[in-house]
Amino acid sequence: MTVTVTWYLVLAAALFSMGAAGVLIRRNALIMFMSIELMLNSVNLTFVAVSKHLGLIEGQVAALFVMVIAAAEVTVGLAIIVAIFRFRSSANVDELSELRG
Amino acid sequence: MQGGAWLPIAFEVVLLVGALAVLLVAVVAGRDRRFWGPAAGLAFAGAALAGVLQWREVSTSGAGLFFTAQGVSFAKSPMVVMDGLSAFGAIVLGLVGFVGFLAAWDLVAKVGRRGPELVSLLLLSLAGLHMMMATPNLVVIFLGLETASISFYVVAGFLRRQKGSAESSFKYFLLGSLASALFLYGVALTFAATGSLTLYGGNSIRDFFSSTIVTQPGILLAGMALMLVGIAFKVSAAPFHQWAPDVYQGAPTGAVGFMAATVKIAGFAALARIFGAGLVSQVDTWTPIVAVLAAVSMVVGTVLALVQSDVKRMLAYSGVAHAGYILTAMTAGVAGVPAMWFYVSTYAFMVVGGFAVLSTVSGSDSSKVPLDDLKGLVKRSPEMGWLMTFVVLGMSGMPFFAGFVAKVFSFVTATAVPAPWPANDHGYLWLVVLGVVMSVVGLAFYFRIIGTMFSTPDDQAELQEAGLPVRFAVIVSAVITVAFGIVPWPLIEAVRDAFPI
Amino acid sequence: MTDFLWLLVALPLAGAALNLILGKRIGEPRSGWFGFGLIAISFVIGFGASLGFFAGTSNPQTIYLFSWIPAVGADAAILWDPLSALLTMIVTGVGALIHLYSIGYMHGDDRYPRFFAFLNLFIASMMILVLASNFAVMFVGWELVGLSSYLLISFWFTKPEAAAAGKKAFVVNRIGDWGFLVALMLIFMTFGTFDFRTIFENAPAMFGVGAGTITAITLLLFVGAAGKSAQIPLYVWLPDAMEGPTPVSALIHAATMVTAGVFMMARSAVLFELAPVSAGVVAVVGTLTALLAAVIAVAQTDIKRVLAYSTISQLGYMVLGIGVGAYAAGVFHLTTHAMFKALLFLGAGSVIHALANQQDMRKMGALRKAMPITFITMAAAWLAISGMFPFSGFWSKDEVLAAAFARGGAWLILYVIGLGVALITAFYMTRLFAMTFLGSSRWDEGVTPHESPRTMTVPLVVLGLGTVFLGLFNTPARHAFEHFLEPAFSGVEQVEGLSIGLISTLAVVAVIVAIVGIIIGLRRYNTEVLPDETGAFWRRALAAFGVDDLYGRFLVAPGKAVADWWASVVDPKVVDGAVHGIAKGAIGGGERARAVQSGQVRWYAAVVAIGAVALVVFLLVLGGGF
Amino acid sequence: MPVLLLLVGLPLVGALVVGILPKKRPELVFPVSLGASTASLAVALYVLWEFEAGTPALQFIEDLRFSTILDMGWRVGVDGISLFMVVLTAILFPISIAASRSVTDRVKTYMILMLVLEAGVLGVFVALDLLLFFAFFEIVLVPMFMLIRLWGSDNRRYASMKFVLFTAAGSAFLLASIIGLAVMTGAQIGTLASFDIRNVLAIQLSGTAQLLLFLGFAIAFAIKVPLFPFHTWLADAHTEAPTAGSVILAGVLLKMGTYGLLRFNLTLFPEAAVRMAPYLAILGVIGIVYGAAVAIVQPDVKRLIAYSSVSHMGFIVLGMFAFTTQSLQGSVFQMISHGLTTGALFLLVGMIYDRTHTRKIADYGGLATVMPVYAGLFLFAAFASAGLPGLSGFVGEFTILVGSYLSFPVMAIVAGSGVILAAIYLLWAYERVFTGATNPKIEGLKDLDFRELAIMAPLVVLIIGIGVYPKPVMDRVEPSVELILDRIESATTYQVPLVGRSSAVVDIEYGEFDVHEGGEG
Repeated sequence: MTVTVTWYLVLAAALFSMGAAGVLIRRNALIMFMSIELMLNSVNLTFVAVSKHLGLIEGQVAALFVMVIAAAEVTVGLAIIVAIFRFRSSANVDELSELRG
Repeated sequence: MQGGAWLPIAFEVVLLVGALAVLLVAVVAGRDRRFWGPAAGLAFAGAALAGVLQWREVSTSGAGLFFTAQGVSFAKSPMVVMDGLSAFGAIVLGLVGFVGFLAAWDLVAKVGRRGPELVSLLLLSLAGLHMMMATPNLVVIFLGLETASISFYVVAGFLRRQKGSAESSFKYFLLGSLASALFLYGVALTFAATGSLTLYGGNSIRDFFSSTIVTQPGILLAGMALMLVGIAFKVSAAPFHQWAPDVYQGAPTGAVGFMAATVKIAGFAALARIFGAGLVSQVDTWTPIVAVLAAVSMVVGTVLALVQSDVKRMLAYSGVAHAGYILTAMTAGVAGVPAMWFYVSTYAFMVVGGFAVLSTVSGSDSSKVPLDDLKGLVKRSPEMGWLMTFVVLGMSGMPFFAGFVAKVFSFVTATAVPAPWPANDHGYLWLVVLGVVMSVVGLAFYFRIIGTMFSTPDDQAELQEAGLPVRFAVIVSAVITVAFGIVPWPLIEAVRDAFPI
Repeated sequence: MTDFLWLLVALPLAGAALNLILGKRIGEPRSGWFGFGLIAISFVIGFGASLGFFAGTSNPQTIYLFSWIPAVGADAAILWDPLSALLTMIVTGVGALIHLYSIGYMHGDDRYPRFFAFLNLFIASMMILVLASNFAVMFVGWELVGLSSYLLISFWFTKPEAAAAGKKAFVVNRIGDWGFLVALMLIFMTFGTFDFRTIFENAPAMFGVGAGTITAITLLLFVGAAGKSAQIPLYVWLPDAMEGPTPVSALIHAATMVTAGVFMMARSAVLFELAPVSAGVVAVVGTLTALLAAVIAVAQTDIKRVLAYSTISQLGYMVLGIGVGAYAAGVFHLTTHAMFKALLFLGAGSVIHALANQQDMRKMGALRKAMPITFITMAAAWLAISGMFPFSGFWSKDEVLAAAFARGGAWLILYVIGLGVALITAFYMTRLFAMTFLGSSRWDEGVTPHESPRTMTVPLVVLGLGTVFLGLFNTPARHAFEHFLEPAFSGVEQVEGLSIGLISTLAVVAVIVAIVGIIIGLRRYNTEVLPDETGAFWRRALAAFGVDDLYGRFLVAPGKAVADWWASVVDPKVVDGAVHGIAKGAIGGGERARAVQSGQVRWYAAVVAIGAVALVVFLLVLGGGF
Repeated sequence: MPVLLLLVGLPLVGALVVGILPKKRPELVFPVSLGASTASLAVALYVLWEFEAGTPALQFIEDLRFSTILDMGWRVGVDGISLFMVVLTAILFPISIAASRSVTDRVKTYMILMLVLEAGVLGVFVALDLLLFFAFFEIVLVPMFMLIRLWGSDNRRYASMKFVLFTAAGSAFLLASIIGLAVMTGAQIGTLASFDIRNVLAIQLSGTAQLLLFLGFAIAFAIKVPLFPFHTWLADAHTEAPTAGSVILAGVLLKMGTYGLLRFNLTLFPEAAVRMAPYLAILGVIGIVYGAAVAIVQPDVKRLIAYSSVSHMGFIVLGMFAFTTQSLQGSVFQMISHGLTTGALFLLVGMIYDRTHTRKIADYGGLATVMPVYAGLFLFAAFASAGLPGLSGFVGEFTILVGSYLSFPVMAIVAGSGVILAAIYLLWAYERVFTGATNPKIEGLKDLDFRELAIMAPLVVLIIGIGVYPKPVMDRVEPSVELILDRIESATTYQVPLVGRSSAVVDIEYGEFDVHEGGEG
């Protein structure tokens, strides 16, 4: 049994879905955030797999870019989360619903 | 490299230099806005000027693709494109950015020492936004998108002590990241299906379609759909709009105009770039979806705006509806680009102007602006009241205001090209009918705003005079709203050439 | 003289305008004299222009003034023929007298100049009606006399009854006008013009006798005439119109305006000739009106209401004349009636004036001595309307009845009824006369009757002379009047004349009938104590058999109920209900959608995800990805 | 000289000048506004004077094409129909402005709105470009909305919003239709869209397309007219609007609807117009009877007049779709006449409202004793409105009825009953307000002053003038109307009824005639 590119793609899709599900299901801001990171990484997996399969370098470069961006996002994201939840006992996002309607 | 070769990236360079300069000046000369403010203004103006130069270059010498880093195989694909779309976008972004910056001037004063940071974030975001429309490479588009988005997450939460601002920021960040991830996955899937990340140039997606007959389009279609989701989210098209009202309401009023306006410009330009130009061969597949998004946006935006009591939310929902009208133009495929440009470029000024007025009424650092704040505005400050009236009339699509021509242009475009689904020669006529009906329903809340502004104020006190830059921003917005309503043809002729190659 | 005919309209109109605008400055007696003078001049002009017809030397002519509504070919133009000449003389002649009378009668009224302005306006309107050379312009006059009538009936508008009466007159007239209007539409469709001459010249060639179109036109014209000339079923406004000042009643509601219907039908004689069915309807309605009004008149106690019903009844005669094809006779009765009825009203006015505005005949009596001139002139009028030989009423009424008789067959029924009406007429007029001038005095305390001033008695005398002698112009022996009118009825077959012997017999019968009526009346009312008149018949007749109530209950009330229902249910609930429903739907939808916007970021994310999935699926379906 | 640009532009210039007048000189606002609108009137009169009668051609054409993609531009001109609409508008505005002396609150804003409104309405009547027409048609909403919203009476919020939403709902269909039409036209001449009415006239439309577009246009105009059952906005808007607002609403704004029907529905879609004519005519007739009947039972004078407008406008629509030269001329004439008479009535109601601040009929009684001149003028206006011959209302209604009968006899007969109902509601209202004993509440009111009389004078003169001598109007309207009928006849199989063309009206001879020879015909 050879591991074809399809496997990678399916795995990535599964990871992506798991990440998305995490965002939807979890209440903790940090974990939601991590789920998003998971989604980004699953995309990276796709990039790299496809890149390898097609013998192109673009995908791998793209993955690098994505990693950088994810890092930036983490920085800012964590800062925001900290700013919000500094004065709160929990990191439950459901409590953040003052703006609505 | 020769001097002229910088031109394709001049816009970004100017802004980046400007951002650095602001921070440097603040460090060197002091954090008072008088010192670094001019530098920021200069950067915005310079960016607009860069756009003008690009435009001139494009119209005399023609558009072109540009390869930057050379030597690696990666560089077979172009990274920068300078064409009508990007040049016109640069002008609009530069001007809107400049006006938006002026509108935020009072906010800058409020945040005190942190002013330079705020402004440099704005400068950076603008650079990112232009990257989205000035590249044929999907990853670079994502890069630009994230550059802008991350800046905006921070701007939205800039007043971190305010509960609204913080919540707004968090929501924007979380949902924005989700949408970005979706977009990125779309890019990846497209890459998987076509083997290319470039829209055109050598070995591009366009080439792929011209040389290959796609038999199993599943992955490609999913990729397209996800990219569309990402962009729809950014331009706040329903059903991906839900962040917009919350974010706009929570974010500091002085900066909302900038955020809301510029992101729409870039979002629609990117849509034109990716779908209009890149995926032009798939046009029959994606226009129906765009039509559905347009329809849902118009209805949801309008109906929800009807029942709002907060002006910021009202304008946010109205923005959703406007996204629908603009998407209506894009249902014509790449032929919709001129109408899209006309709409976006005029609407952007209305948004900036509208929020600028709100910031003078309720304070540039306010997060909620109940409708009652506008009560008797015309009496309390005739200048702001009348200008806001013009802006709101412009948004409502009243004739002799730019919004009207924009709508007509958009609707005309949508009916001028035969539609694939449901297949007929009259384009998306149903969408146009829905559009005009929704425009009427929308009048209910636009006129409610106007009626409130003209009613007798509870508070007889004159409104505190806003700062000159803010007033200037409002005046410019209103003048553009009126001018392109009465004399729309220069802009119409200009947007004809604002095509992607 | 015919070059100045336009002055017949212009002069009174100018008088009206001046009195209306500058009346206050002109002042009390002068504005009256001014109005009177203009009408007198008009009379002179009209008389002068008629001389040619008297002499039989002039032909009828049409005089173009200006183009009015070119789209329907309606020009302002004058048709000057003996018929219009006759009416011109009646209107300006009687009009002038009544202006003169009013100078005294209206003395002391706050709005004295305005009264004369309205009277002048009326004369002008009437002249438009009479002189019109086409149906459209005639309709203008037709409506304008309605306006003047409205203004004059409700002249004392502070009395609610007067105001209501004016409105009622106008509205009921408008119902008739509706018929007239429809007739006009049909006329235009049929002939492509409104011009009398063109129509009357072409109609006989275009249509045979009994043609449906012409029948329809004439019936509709009759509806109009029934409104203006107070025929069944539209007569109800006339008794109420007595709320107006008495000179108004005399001029408008006795002598002139109410005869407009008769005039109009006489003018359209050519058409009625072509429509025997319509003529029959006209004759029957006229007869029945004459009968009904006469019966009601018997029981009235208000002197003016007696005269009002009497007018309706006499109009019935005229209409009968038209119906039986005796157009000249109808017009002749119109002429004599104008004299004696105006006289009766003015006399009554004189009495009312003398008794300090008392109109109830039960409180009159024995005025013979106090008001000799009024008494004598009234006596002439009484005998004339009763049909006594040789007063004018005798000749003209006889002509109409004789014409009905001459048609023979079923028409004899009409003749018999007409004769019966003559009997009743003689009776109730005697009743009126006796209750007023004879018997014992039943005046209110403190009232001392006196003869009226000169301005009021002079008209009485002039009209009295007319009442006595006018009939002699048209005896069966010498039909001077009919010859005079002949050019106006060219193309119309007049009823064959009867032999002198038969006519004499009919005349004798008529006179006997009149005498019987007078004797019964005198025996019953020339007494010290009035007979008891409280029986069922008297009560019902006094209430005019409740026709007004019937109209109110079966026409006005349901109509108002429908309008109310429309205004209070259909408009706000149905029409606006739908609108509000849509608005509520939109806002309700918005409110519901607001709930979706819960503020929960996880929910938003879910929506984004669901949307993304939906989009992917949609695109896959569209693009054939499955 | 661009006369029509001047015509439309002068009020705008006036509005600008008013806008920049110094706050310290409030006394200048009124004369400047009046001056601007009077200047526009002068231009309108110049146009009337220079207008060449006897031709259906458009005159004073200005044609500036601005854009090649969207073929739109400043394309204006007048023909016999729009000419009088322009003049009517230009007359009513100075009068309304003069009648607004009692406005004390925010006079400057008020006058600016009035002048903008004037420019908008004038623009509607001169526009020859569909988009330009629509633009003016729609922009009128804004100042009118504000006039009602700001200077209206108690229920003004509801009324103003209802006005906007009703009319805008109509214009939604109009805009959709215009866009559809413009795109189809554009496809023929090779641009994205063309709004030039001359290009639009040249294209061929399929039956279905005609019908749909016709309906789109018709709904918009029917709401504006307003045709039953779209009339409910009118009662509220008229009632709540300030005096000048009511005058303009009834006087000229409603005419935009009927003008639109005439200018676009009949001209652009003759086939559909012929097909739909009976239905629209029926709606017109229903409006006549319904409006009049509802007017009878209104307890409020302004509402009463508002409903009477529904009735009168029904006549216009009936005449319009009867397709005879008489009915069409009558319709145009009635538009003018209704503007004058209803304008006069609203002005008069406004004058008494200024004194008593009530519009309830029940609050009055015996007013004629207190204010005789006022009563006289009111009665005059009422009779003019009720179609009394010799005044303008009659000419219009009569011509409409006579002309409509040729096509729709039954409807014309039913419509004729409107004259009875008109007499009832007006005279009954007059009776309750003016006659009887004087209500103590209104004793001691001052009769009209010189200014008020001066405001009424031109209307009175015009009502009598064109009632007695309508020929100058008719002569100018006729060719344009005939052209419409020519178009309908050439585009469809429809034939105008026999005497429904002016050429078929019999010529009349005048003079002496010898009865003894000619009598038997």
